[in-house]
Amino acid sequence: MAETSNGAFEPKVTAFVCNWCTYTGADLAGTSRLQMSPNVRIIRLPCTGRIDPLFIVKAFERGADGVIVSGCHPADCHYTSGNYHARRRFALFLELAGFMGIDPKRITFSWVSASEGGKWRDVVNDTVTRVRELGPFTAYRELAGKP
Amino acid sequence: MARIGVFVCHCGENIGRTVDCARVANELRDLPGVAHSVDYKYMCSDPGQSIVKQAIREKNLDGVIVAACSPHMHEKTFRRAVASEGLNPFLAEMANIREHCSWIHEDREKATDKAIEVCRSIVEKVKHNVPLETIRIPVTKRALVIGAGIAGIQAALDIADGGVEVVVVEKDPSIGGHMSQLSETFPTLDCSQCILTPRMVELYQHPNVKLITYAEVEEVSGYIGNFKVKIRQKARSVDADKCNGCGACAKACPNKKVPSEFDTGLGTRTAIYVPFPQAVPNIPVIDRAACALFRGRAKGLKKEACAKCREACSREAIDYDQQDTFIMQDIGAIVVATGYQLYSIGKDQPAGLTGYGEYGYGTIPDVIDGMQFERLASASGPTGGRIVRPSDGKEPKRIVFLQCIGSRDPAKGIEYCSKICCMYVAKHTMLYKHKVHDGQATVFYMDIRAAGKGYEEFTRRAIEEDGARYIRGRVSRLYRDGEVIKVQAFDTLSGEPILMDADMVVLATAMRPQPGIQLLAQTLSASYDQHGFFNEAHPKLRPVETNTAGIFLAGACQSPRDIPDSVAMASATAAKVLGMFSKDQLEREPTVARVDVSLCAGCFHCERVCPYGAITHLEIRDRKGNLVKVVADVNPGVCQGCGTCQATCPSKSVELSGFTDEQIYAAINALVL
Amino acid sequence: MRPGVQRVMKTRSISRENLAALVADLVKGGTDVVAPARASDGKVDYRRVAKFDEITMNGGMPRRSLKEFFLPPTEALFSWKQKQADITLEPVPTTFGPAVVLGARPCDTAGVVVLDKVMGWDFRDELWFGRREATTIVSLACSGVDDSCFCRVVGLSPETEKGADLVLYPADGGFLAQPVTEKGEALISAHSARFVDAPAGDPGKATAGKEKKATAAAAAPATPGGAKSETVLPAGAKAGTAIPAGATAAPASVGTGGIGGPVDLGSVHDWLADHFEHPLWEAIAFRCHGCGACASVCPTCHCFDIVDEPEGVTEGTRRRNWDTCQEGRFTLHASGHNPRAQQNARFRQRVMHKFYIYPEKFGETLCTGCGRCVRDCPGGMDLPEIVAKIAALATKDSVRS
Amino acid sequence: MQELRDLARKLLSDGAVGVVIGYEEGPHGVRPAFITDGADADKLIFDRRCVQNLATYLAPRRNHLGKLGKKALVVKGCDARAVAGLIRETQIKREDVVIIGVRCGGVLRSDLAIGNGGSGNGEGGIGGGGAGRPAAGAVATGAAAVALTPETVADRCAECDIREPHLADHLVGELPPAPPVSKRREELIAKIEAMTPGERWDFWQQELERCVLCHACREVCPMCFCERCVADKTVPQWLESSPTGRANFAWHLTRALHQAGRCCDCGECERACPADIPLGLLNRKLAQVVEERYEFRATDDPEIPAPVGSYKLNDTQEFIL
Amino acid sequence: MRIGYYPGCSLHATSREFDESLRATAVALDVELAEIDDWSCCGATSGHATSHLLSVALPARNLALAEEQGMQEVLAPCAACYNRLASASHSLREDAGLEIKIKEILARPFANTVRVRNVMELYRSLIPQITEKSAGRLKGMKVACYYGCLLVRPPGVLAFDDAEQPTSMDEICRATGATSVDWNLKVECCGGAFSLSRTASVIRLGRAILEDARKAGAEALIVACPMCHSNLDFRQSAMTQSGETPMPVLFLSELVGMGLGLSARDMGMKRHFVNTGPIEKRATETAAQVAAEAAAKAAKAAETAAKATAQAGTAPAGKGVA
Repeated sequence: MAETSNGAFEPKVTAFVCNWCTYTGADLAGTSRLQMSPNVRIIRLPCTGRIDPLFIVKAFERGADGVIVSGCHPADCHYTSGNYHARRRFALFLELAGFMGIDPKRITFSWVSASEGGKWRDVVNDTVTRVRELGPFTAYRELAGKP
Repeated sequence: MARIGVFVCHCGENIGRTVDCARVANELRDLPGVAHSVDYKYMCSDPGQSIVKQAIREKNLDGVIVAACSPHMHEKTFRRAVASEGLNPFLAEMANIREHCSWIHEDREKATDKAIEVCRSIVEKVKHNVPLETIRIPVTKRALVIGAGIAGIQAALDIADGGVEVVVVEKDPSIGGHMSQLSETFPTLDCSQCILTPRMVELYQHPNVKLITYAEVEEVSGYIGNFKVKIRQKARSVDADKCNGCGACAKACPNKKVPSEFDTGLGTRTAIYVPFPQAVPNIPVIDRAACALFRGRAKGLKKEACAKCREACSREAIDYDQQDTFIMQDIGAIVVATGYQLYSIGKDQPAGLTGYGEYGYGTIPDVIDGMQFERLASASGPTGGRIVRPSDGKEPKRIVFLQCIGSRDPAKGIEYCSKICCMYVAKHTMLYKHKVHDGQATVFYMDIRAAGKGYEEFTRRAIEEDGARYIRGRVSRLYRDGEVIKVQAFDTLSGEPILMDADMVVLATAMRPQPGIQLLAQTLSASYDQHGFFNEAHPKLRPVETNTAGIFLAGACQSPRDIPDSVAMASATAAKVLGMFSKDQLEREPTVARVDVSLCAGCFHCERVCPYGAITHLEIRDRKGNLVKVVADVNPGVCQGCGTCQATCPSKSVELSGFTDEQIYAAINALVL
Repeated sequence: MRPGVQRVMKTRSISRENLAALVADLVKGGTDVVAPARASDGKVDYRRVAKFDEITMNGGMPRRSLKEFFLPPTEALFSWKQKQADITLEPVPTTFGPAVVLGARPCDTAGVVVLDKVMGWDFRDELWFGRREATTIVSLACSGVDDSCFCRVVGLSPETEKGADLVLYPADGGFLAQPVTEKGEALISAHSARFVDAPAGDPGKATAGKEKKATAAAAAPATPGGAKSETVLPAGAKAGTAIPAGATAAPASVGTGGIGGPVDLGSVHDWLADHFEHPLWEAIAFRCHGCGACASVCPTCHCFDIVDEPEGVTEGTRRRNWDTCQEGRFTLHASGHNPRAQQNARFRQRVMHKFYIYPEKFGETLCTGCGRCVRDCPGGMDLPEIVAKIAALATKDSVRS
Repeated sequence: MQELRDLARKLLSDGAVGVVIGYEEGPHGVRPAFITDGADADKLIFDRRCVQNLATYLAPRRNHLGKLGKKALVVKGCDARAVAGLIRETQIKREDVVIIGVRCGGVLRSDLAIGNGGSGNGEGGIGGGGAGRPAAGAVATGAAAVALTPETVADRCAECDIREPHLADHLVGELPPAPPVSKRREELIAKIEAMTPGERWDFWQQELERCVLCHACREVCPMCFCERCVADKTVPQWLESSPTGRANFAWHLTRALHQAGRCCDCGECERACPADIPLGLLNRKLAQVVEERYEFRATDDPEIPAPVGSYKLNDTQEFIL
Repeated sequence: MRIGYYPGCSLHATSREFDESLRATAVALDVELAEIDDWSCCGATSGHATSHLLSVALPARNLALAEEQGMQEVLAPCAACYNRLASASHSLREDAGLEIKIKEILARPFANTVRVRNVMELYRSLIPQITEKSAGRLKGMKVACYYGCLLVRPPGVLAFDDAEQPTSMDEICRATGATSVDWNLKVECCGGAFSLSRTASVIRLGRAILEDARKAGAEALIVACPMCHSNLDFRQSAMTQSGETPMPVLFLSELVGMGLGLSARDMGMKRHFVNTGPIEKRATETAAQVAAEAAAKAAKAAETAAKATAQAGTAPAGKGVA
């Protein structure tokens, strides 16, 4: 979480994206000068298959209010099947995290292809808006001090 | 402590307009491990690169981050620059503050804050970067081509002409494949055998080609550049070295009623046979299932039930006791060119396919498929090129062609378009008209797909010059009414039901993958689609490669292909193979996974998720040689660096170089607060 | 802390109502009150309470021992901040606000005093003693819990006052209160209105039974300056404490852990000294999972691990966390070598430390017989059974020699 | 029971195995038995108190059991799923263990089945068993007599579909009637699912605050077989080792996630937990998800592939934008 | 054997003879038909054309009733009923969302456990009994088995027989001794649905069917669908040109009944429009011939046996030829 000078809540969102589709899609959003919320920080991985639920946990531990995970659409994976494995992994993660009390609205999973700069902007803006409505994830941050 | 250099680029105004580059450089300077931090107008320019190089020299940097555009743009540029100073290029990374920051934000303060945070994240990652060395793999410069139809022949000849040894394995007694069965070819109507047989002979005689017919690939191990291939040479029962191809054996064979595969059952052959007169090699083989001697042996007869062929052979080439043998070959690259089989409308179908009960499940003798028509029309065919009905030998005056049989119909199990049928049906109507001048050909079609050079013109000719009657509609039923075949259909253009009489019906049945192809794919660790066709690595950009490095695809094993397509693919694979063989060692990006064998518990989840089959099993033994455990190991020649293994590994005992857990952890850790 | 010389202090009594009022007084006065109370899942833990109603007096054995109030499962030692090469350390406070533990099990209070030895030996653990000094421990004499209890096996008893500043004994309508230390006496005098002097009794017949039971309720409301009588503890009372008149002792069968009674800890100690290698150790731990659940519930296991937990890039905290010798990584060297590579060696260490090494070094057995390790072991390991087995081996050896 | 003892005796005297791992009467209740001598085979028992999953003794890290020689293992249907899991994940070879399957009619809740059911339970006083719990002494010796009712039966028996472990080399006993079904766990899961995210968070924080990261849940788990658990990985340290609320949350999330499609639902983690954290709820929740989404149920067939590590093209993805 | 019975509207109205003959054969074959209590429309008429949900809900109600009444299997003789019930059951199995909706609509417990059967499935399972009890009574009678469209399609849903080349009815007919002829239009559409709206088309389609059957030498057309029957029986005069012999159209149950020797009256065959007198007569003839042949065979056997005994000289007393 960060607060601007006027004290309004500014969500921090960490994004884990694959190199081939979503990162490139985000590049395209840049070259297309699509304006979007500056609250998202991207970490580039080769493939969604490389993205571990531990990354998401760590991001929350470090104070993220929201997380985005994004990669190639089904059938588009640069490595054929990394995104299919990721899909199962994140389905399980989301169900469990939700069961344990993390609001699923704080986590966005999306398929954004290299040509979908516009979709990437929407994913970013929607996630930031959603997380802004939920407020800062103080519950998680407070865990650090307990006991 | 690390000595990282940070170089912030303004990219002219592109970054500098929105991001306060000087502030970025200043704030980064306070970070532990940052030894140098500057900003500059154009980092990628020569003077910009010089700034980086000079700093590496003077400040003794052990890591570099360039905060500029997307790594897709200039990562290679800066890694080259870094390497020129003797620093390992993989110690340099880029922070994307242009596409992902300055271009998409307007608020200068927020954009600058974001740029600082992104840079800090990359700095922390780079602290954990380690020097990586390009992986070099030795290459065995010998190619294997599986299948010797037109695609395999073309691939093998192109590779052999490039000066490289080629081993060609063909499962049938002769090379030539389906093309050797065809009469004429579209869109030129040139004689198939006339263009094919010279290529067959050329292959046979090529000094760089080792041709192994009547053989199958049994096992493949190893990886790109270093495959070990085990080939089963099936027993011909004829000593190929002694045989001179005189044909006396076949003449002597008493069993002359074996349906000929080459003639699609319309003609016969003997039990010892060469498939067709122009076969290469011209060495007969005994069909043990049809041979009296072997049938006798199978029943347990001690005495030889027949030995007529051996008696007839002046070269003593017949060897009834010949066994299957195995040939081992070291291979660097493999071209798969196994071709296709035709869909059969019969009742016995693999799972998912249904057959055509409405066309009598193949029990109506004068309902034939396209390949049978080819044999009837072929001058070397069983009828000498006369088109007649198989039932009574009469010339059909009313012939009906049905397109899309087995294809483009999910209800029948195949959604895909078989691609070549529109063209060969048009060809068939022309061949028919040229031979039966007073006959009428009628074609039932769904669409006419004649995309290809000269293809549309060709179908127009069939309709306009040779009078083929094209009716758009599916045939719902074929049944016998005395000597005629009733064709019950619906004309979807006029909206009228049709019931017409035909003397003969030809079904344009779909191309399907060869039987047993899945097994071969598994042997090769290559993937295949739901229909059993081999999968290409990328449908657009890597159409002749598989996901398994070093294995390439030519022809109809990948999807339905006509001859020009197959030949083009074959030459493309040859270019790939020759390109690969042009170097003594293969070079690969070092971003591959590595297993910490001391921690691996051997659950092999990594193996299950690896798209490339790069995970192998490694036995760990103690000093006395006792097996301690079996763990996973990554073959760096095969790994493509997706990292799915690492995310899957429950204990994180496998690490993807360049994206290790430490690097990602550091990158996340540096973000947010 | 228990002074070397046993003081004779006056027994008082306190009604339940007054005890409740005492708790309210303490909380109101800013003293933390820790007592057995029910957790969200209904089980009993030592917890910080706000009022007497929350307390489950004599409600069975709390899930974990008292040690975590002096040695928490995790505690910060200091934190740091870094800017370039400059590192600033920020210490943690070592003084603590006052606290009273109420209704502690005698086996748990004994554990605390056993641990004082190791905590104050070569290096005085400021955090431990900071909390110790700020805390007054009021124990409740035990009438027994179950057949896993084995305090008598290790030479203690359900009434042991070891480690307590003040011991409560159940009595009709309330409790007899026997101060043991100055701290205990100080607690009474600070809240003297809540206590009355206990009626006189015959200490020699203290264990006789119900007819002698004092009626604390009858003594209430407290009448300061009421009848005074001194309870003189019999001379020579050592580990097995003499209990005040009017209190009931637990039957002799309580606290014998299913093995019938005390063992000769001296001969166990001596046998262990000579038998680091013995076939017993080969077979002892097949069923042990090495999970260390025993250590986390044990009142005397005190091993800890010190780790740095970074908070981002430039900050972090050094913490110490409970650890256990039962886990394989406890002794894993950086080289990959592990001197205790197998579970039997790890379990031997547990027995050795409790019954040989610690007694050798500090003169105290590192076990108070609370029985939690027996109750909570998923593998069915049974410490009293094993101690008895060793005692039997020791006897056999001494007979042979 | 005699059948079991005779079989164990025969296996030992024939030299077919070096040890039979089963159940025996311990001083404080039923516990795992390691019978190495045929003469001791009569110590073996099996009844509804035998809740422990002995498959955990097969994991390769139980290196000190190696000297006992080849193992024979007494398994219930639920335990057989763990054996199958270990085979599926190449931790053991099928031929390395002799499986003695016992036909099972359900087991008791572990707090009723074994000894004193853990500390923190009692009401005080000798033999004064607490509510819903027989007297301590009685538990140790007489729990076999505690009838199986929906209140006393173990949660996992509600999901039991392997009352006869077909993986077994030898099957002993008669098939008892099916156990009564406890709905406790499913109802609790449904109750949690009906909560808001905030309420769920609070529910779990109340439970997890007791955790001291002792990792007993991991050590007893037959399917936690990693040589080095990710929680013990220090470079980097994804999972902090200090038992703060943050580390506890991360650990329990990760542990359950690593068990998805792998957990055999034997309940050992929950039983071993000295803080009585209801870990079974997390495991069961994921088992429900895996079954709903990927049609996989923990099974005693080692040939059926695990759902994690495989995929289908049409896997559900309603949660992905 | 007991099986649930869903007669549907046709078997209570236009095709009563189907119901009567089916019940008569059931008695003869020892099958108890338990009619579903309170059954309602299967939705085959306008139902499935107007609302998909309704087209599933209507059959689901009947299946739920059957389930409630303890039935594992339900016989739906009418091809349309069969098609609806089986399709609905299939859709519910495949579509969990639909299942939830339907359960809501039904407001009664429903587990979709009942298997829907048609007459072919029933008789096919009874072929041994039919063979035994008919003793080849219809030997020599040539019949054409006409399946129509609804019984065997769509193939994925109604998978009891091949959709294009079905054989189950032929097997049943052969069990009575009759010969089922090989002909082409077994599964052609008779136009039943358009019987009233496009009569001309129906007559063209029906005529083609009758003609092909006749050409194959059939003496009767066998059907298992009330619509096919009413179409081909009621409209046959319009489908037949002068000089052509009318083709009796029999329900499969009627043929089986004739094979079992049941009377035409008991099976309600008098309701047919095409006179069934000749085929009944034909059945009597074949039965007589079969009986005669059997008698002759038995006589011969007895003679041989007698000879044998005579030769042995130990003729048993009191054992004559019946």
